[in-house]
Amino acid sequence: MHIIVNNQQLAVDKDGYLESLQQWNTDVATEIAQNENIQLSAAHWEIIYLLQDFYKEFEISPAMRALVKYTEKKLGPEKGKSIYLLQLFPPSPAKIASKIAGLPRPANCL
Amino acid sequence: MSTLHTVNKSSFTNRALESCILICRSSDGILLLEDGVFSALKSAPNATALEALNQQGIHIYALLNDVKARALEYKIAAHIQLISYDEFVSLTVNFNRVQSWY
Amino acid sequence: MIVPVMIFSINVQSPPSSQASYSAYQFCRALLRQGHNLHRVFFYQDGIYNATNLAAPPQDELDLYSEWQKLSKEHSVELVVCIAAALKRGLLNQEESIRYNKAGHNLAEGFTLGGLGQLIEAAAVSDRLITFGN
Amino acid sequence: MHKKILLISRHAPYGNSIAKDAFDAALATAIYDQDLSMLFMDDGIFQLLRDQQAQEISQKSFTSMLSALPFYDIDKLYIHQESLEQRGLTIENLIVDNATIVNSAQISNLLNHQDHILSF
Repeated sequence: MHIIVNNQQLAVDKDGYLESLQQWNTDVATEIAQNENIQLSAAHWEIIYLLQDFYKEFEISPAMRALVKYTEKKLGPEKGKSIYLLQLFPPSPAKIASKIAGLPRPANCL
Repeated sequence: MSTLHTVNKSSFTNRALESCILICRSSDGILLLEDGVFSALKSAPNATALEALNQQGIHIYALLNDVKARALEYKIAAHIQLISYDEFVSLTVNFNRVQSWY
Repeated sequence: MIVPVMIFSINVQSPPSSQASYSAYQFCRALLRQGHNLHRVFFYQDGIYNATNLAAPPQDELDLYSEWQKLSKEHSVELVVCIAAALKRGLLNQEESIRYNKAGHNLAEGFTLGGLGQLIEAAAVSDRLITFGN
Repeated sequence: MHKKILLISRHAPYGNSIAKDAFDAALATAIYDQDLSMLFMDDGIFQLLRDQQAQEISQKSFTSMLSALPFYDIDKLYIHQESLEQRGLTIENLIVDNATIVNSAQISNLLNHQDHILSF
């Protein structure tokens, strides 16, 4: 399977995760988001970059609880709530946002 | 509330039993199995420590099948009780939890 | 002495080449003989290799792979293999084989792939959780 | 049901996957809302050293991964004093400044308060 971004074919797996994470860029993120029926706004990008920071810091893709806590720490209690993240990335924020952010598919079968 | 400790490595080459002995307290028990049964030899590195624990009331067990398989039945320390798989299960019922040292 | 009936779960973290897997199997047999319940056997780390259907042990050696399957059949014991540990090591069922576009699948009948949550659930509902490691 | 679970991590990082599998199991235990404590002892202490550069051997660094524990609400962390001393280390060498240093007798007591032990 693949997605097409700027006339380039990029391989994705059956669940839409990029096969080669080095290919990630903002256009790729927009395309993956569209496949999830999400139009990326500034609020989305804030979380996407936050996820990338999380990955840089801890070398793992966060589970929901960790994402909420990390968001709370970095962006404050208003945004550090499941409901806020759910509205942006339904129905499963940690998974969907990780996919859009070009993080590895969560491996720990959680 | 006591813990059954199982150790499956030989104390001639591995320190799992040594750590186990440090943690073990009064009502606990230690079961040696697999290569852990080599630690039941009278000349094993932790033999004295095991015997001292036994004198404090900590039961030391060794799995008979593993002991026989390794030709140790008549070479192990006298205070060590030989048990079957069935008795192993009974021990895990009688103790409150199990810590596996490997 | 009255022996209470307990719910056990077993966490097998050792490959079949380690005697710890055999101990785990004998322990399961013994607890079932005594009338206890075996809620689940969870295979983690190299323990997942117990679940391959591609192993062909010599005829005069114990076929632990088949023994696990027999145990599961005779006592309807759940044999759950950690999916993340399995995928990493090349143990797949048909579904995962298709998902990752692999040449085949090799999860033996009687075993299922499941998340680590199944180990935690087993801990939550069991009176005893016993680890066999290598 | 809510159980008290102690995860004991005794193996060094990188040489094999036991330490990483223990870490994954810890995250899972926390996510499934069990009452988790974590004890590092023996060579498991080495997982906690600062400044590990595991990219040198194409692995993920435990320095980084274990720093995520607070975000999974895993905050009952224990370190075995004798293991630390045997290795010539002090808490300053380690990433977890909120961990409790416990001696062998205290560990025995810790064990006695658990429903289950996850042994790694």
